[in-house]
Amino acid sequence: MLLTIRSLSKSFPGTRALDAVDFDLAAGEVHALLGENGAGKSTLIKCLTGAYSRDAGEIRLDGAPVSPASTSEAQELGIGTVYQEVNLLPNLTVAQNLTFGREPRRFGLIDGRAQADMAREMLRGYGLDIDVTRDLGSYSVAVQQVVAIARAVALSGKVLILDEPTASLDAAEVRMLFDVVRDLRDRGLGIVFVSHFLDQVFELCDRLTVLRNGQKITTERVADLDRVKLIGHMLGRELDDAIETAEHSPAAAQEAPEILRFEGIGRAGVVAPFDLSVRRGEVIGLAGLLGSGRTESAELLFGVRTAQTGTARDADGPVAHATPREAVRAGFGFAPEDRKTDGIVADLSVRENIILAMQARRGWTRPIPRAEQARLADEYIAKLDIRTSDAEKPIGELSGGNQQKVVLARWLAMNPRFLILDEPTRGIDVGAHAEILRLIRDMTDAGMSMLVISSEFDELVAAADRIVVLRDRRHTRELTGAEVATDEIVRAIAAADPREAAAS
Amino acid sequence: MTVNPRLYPLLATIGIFVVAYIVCWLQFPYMLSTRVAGNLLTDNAYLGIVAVGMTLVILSGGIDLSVGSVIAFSGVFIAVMLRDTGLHPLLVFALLLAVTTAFGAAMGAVIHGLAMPAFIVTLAGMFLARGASYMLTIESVPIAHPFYDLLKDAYWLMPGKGRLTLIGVLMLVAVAAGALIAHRTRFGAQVFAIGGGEQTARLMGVRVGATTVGIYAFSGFMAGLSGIVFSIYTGSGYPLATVGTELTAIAAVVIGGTLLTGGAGYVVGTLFGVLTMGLIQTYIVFDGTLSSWWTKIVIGVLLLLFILLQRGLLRVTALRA
Amino acid sequence: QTVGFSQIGSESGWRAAETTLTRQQAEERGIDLRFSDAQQRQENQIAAIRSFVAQGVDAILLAPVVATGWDSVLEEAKEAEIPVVLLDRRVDSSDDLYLTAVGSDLVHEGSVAGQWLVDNKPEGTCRVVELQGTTGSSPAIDRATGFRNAIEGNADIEIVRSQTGDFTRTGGKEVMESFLQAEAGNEICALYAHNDDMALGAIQAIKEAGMDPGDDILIVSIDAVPDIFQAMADGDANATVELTPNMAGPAFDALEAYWADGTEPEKFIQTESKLYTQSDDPMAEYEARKDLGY
Amino acid sequence: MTRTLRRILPQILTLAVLVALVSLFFPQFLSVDYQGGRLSGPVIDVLKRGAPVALLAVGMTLVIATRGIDLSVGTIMAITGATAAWALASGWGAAAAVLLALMAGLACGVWNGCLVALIGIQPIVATLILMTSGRGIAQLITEGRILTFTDPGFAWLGSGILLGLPVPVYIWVGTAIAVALLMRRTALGLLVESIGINRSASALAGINATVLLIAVYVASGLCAALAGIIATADIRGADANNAGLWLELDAILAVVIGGNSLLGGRFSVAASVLGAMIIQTIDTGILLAGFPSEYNLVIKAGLVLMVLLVQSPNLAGHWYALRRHVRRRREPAPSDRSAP
Ligand SMILES: Nc1ncnc2c1ncn2[C@@H]1O[C@H](COP(=O)(O)OP(=O)(O)OP(=O)(O)O)[C@@H](O)[C@H]1O
Ligand SMILES: Nc1ncnc2c1ncn2[C@@H]1O[C@H](COP(=O)(O)OP(=O)(O)OP(=O)(O)O)[C@@H](O)[C@H]1O
Ligand SMILES: [Mg+2]
Ligand SMILES: [Mg+2]
Repeated sequence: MLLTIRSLSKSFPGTRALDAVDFDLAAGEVHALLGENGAGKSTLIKCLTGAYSRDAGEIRLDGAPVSPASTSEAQELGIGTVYQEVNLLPNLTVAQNLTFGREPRRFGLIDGRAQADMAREMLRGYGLDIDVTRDLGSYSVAVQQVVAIARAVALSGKVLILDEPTASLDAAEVRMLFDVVRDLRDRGLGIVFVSHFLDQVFELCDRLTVLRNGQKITTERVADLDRVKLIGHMLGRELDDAIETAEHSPAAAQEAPEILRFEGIGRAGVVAPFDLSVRRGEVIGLAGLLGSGRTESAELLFGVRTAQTGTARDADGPVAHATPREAVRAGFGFAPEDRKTDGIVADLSVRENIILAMQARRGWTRPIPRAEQARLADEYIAKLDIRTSDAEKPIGELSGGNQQKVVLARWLAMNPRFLILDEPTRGIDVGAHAEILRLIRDMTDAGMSMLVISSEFDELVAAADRIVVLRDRRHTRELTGAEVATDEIVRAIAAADPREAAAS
Repeated sequence: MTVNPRLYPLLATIGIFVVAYIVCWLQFPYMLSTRVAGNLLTDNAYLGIVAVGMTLVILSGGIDLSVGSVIAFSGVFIAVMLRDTGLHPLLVFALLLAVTTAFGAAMGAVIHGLAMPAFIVTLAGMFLARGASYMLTIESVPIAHPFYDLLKDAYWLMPGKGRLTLIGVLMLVAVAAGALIAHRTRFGAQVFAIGGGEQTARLMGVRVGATTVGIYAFSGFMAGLSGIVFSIYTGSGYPLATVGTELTAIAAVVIGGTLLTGGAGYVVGTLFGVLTMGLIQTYIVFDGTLSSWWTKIVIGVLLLLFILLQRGLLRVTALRA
Repeated sequence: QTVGFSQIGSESGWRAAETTLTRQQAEERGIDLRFSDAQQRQENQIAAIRSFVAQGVDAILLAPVVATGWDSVLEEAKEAEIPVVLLDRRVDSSDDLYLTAVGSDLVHEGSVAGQWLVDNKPEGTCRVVELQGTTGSSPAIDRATGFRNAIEGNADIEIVRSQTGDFTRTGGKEVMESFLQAEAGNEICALYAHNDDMALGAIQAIKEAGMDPGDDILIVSIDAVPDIFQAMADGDANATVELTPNMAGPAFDALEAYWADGTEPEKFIQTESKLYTQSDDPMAEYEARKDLGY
Repeated sequence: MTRTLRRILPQILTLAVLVALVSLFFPQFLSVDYQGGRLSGPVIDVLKRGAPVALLAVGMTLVIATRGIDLSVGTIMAITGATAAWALASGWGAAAAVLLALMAGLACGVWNGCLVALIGIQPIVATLILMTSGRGIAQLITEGRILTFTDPGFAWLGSGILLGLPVPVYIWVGTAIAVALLMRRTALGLLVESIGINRSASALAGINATVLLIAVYVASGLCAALAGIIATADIRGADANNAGLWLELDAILAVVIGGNSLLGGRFSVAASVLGAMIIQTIDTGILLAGFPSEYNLVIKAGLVLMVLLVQSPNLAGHWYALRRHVRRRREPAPSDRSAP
């Protein structure tokens, strides 16, 4: 075995994140690490790389016990890692990020030119053609993710760990990443791969280990498992099959009355002017590649960015939505893509996060009575199955998926007529994924209209009545009725893009 | 060749400084003499040196309020040592730099080890250093040592009778050294990394504790060096000297285009920030009509003007991009 | 003629008055005064003098914030043949670097105050509390020294507490309050304050503690600002030593003589440190001073 | 109620320890006399002298809760004091003077708030501008002299006695209670904490972050105005040069000693004013103990560091880690021996 972990334990105040976990990684395999949100995957990885100090347990690399006290020691041992949340430093240049800690030096000083060359060399094979002397932060999330992977790959002499590397990549980039990973595997590296996309696991991995509530459940060969059994391991119960695969009947929503109509909404350099009509109880999907302007469209609708042109009206006349406050007043809601920076208020409790938007709308002079707050919080914790010890726990201590549910709860509590969800299931486990889809359906059945942005076309097809396709910051096509299907979306995007069409 | 957007704040700073100098020159033609230029360097030498240390601290997302007191302490320490012992000034300098560096390192250790905000730790450090200088002496102590006379009289007479003094040159050297350390060493890269986000920096392999200690030690060293320069400049040690210099240094760093939140900026920008502050001072002296209170108001207004101009300029370039 | 004036700052009413009087004097004599406020910083003063030299003024007035550290900049002025006159505080540079110094002798001020107490203290032992100026400033050091010199040899005068009041009224009041707590009020016989402002603050503290300043506790201080005369008229203060803010008058006299025919004045033009007590018609003194910009 | 108590317990304990410490050097520290209708004693002095810093700390707490900092409060004290004294000297009544001073404080707060919230200048720099230039404005009003007045009504605010206690005590205690109630009985506290923790998420949730930000700087300005009024009334004169000089640092210190994070978020006004009392106890203790003045700063720095160290949550963690480390050293890991 290349890497063996024996009875590793780690506790945080109030949580036992890892409970005597064993894990084996062979050279030349891709090993998936799976589990629900909060199962302890990231914690295991951080203990392994010295980012956290473990409470107990043993780690052996090539048979010798190792105990990296810091991530730099882990890097020296040949363990390269792409972490889940925080990856690289947006204020440094791409080259600086890539070469960090191994900068080429001349006379003791960093040689800028050699550094840039080295960075370009590292990026070769990833199909990125970018100026490595610019700030990393000026590039899109996808580019940043690829850079992080390139850095980790370069650092990994023996082990490469990828914690949800594909969450913000689109299909083409995922394919490229897989090629890189397979190549490394063939060169004898051990690779740990964390993902909530089970299809990717089945496609790429040789073996998998499932964690649940900090305990190791099983390690098996991927070939010996099927999807249902795997999900059973992860959740500890069978997933209601009906939910995961339920087909949606868009027919009803097509007849519903129009409640909102946006015309010519746009902003130069952001999104070209577009029209959007919203019917009662319908789910509109926004599909497109990374950087196609989906988030920007949502931000224009919710007033996060001010639209230069366009109007919005409902049955009663014009609707003001130039700022988030106005949008909220008009009955809109918006659960943003980056929940960490735009969604949660980390130090506030789950209860306070849930009532925040409602309180903002009531104004500061009319505080929501404490009993009412508690009632609301308990209601949504139960309704969305939010896993928290109690409503007073700071939301920052919840796992990612549960944070996402709290943000959803914040808006559901407002009962908006038009709710925008930007990547509502990013980084969310299969169980929660299914729950959120079910929730979307419940809410629309009750008459709420939604705009859902997602990079997973399957998910869009499952949820949406109608899909708007974007390309190059322009709304290009609308798919309705039977057109709402994965291959149709792919075709719509590709048709408009000759390069993509040629590739496929 | 397009300009890298990273450079915009720096270019804005330099541009504004040049424009301001031209405005001053139009009003007082004498401003363009080598005398004024030399004075600008000499008079702000101590500020420039301490601001280089402050730049690194701010780049890391911290702040160091103790530097003004440390400068005063340095002067008093040197003066008292030279008065009471027979040590050679160079030896005293070495001793002093060891003391101030250790002092800075200790503050860094407390900041990191106890996870206390730099603002508060260095505030306590400010009280402590000032208090320590009172305990050495409460009087101003003149420095009379032949070696000091040598240092004081070391200058190159530029054409036009301006003086390029040793301490002015020392400041430029300090800026150059600071720039190399910040932008061309691994330590500097780690400073930027911590400023960009401590958590991320740690995951990227930065030894945050050691680097934090190093950063404040560097600032302490620079404050000590600045104290030496200040003692050469004034030829004395005075426990009440340089009250509030930390705020001037912070302002200079910010005008120089470094973000107070850390992670972005240039040491060379700080030089221009310092020169800008010096230019404001010079302009007010040249004007010579402002009362005590109008002096304060005008300094504040000019400071605001610089910051607004800088922000405006950056916003315009951002829109263009 | 153009004269540059590097003033320390505007930390007190006395200094504001000095600035006002200097401006008035310059105006009366038709002198073009370049004024620079250094905001308590020696480095600003040095920079200002340099810049005066660079501008080529005809003379420089300097009210130095501290005694040390002026050698090189004074040398520069001397090389440029610009006479420098020091105002109100002295420097420890060699005296051929400046034309003359106008000012009072700070140690002497302290001893005038001390002598007054020696002459006027009540029978028996006298426990004195002292309000010091800003720690480390030369007036605080010298005025303390002078006072101690004067009371030396009087075994029954004892300084029981001394603390800094930073030359401010608030400081004087706060510190006096703690003195009254610590020394059980009625055992204090006299207060010596390094400036009138602190004395005025202390007077209020004494009144609020239910005692009678000027009778229960004798009060002697330095500066002779208008408000202390008011207090003397009310019987709240006993004595003050004058430090005239009109340093510029003698300075300009000396400069004009120098410009006219190169007359070298005395190296130290000492202003009078006059003692004022309640018997010196304080109300009239108050009226005479109240518009001088204190 | 018990939650509040638990929150401020460290500050109360610190204060108690400090009082014990001062009593060692000055045994009568806790004695209080009653004579002539007023209480007097070192403790009363602490309560009264602590008024300006306590008031500043109240406003500063709110500003810091939003992740800001207000360096200009000392200067605002000078401006408002000068304004009040000017009003009194020009024959306006005490009420008008107080009102005018509050208006001046409000204006300063709006100025700071706009620079921070609208123009987006970082708080330290934005308030540094008013800190330096504001004192000039104050001196402009007083023309550099100490502007004295005789209005007994106004002076009462600084040195009057009400039911045995100095009036400033009522002012700061009243302000602290009023602000604490305003924050906790309405939703303001939650909203302020929210924008302090995550401004962009709060704005997306529909909170008017800009107005709230301006409001906290206004609150800070108003608190500074009250402090300025007290300081001016106390000495019956406005000292534009020295009023509130460097008090902003004491106020920030008070907020931090009160256990509030400089990174914004959760705050407690009660803990901050206790912090102010801790600082004032140190100051008064130093005066009473009778050390020479050149030791003042060193003693203060030492005590402040001690207070902060004791309150540092990390210290407990370090003890724990150290103990564990030592224990691990003592017993070599069994796995080491079994290694091939
Ligand atoms: N720094 C921390 N402080 C306190 N609790 C933590 C911390 N980090 C993780 N936890 C807790 O430890 C448990 C495991 O978290 P971890 O991040 O390892 O989950 P995960 O399997 O990576 O989930 P996800 O799929 O959402 O990324 C969770 O209950 C989480 O709340
Ligand atoms: N080259 C770039 N320079 C600066 N900002 C960028 C750049 N590319 C993207 N961004 C910003 O990053 C954020 C995420 O953009 P992204 O490219 O992911 O667009 P998107 O269409 O919303 O796709 P998705 O929702 O799948 O992320 C947006 O706010 C966008 O403005
Ligand atoms: Mg994870
Ligand atoms: Mg997006």
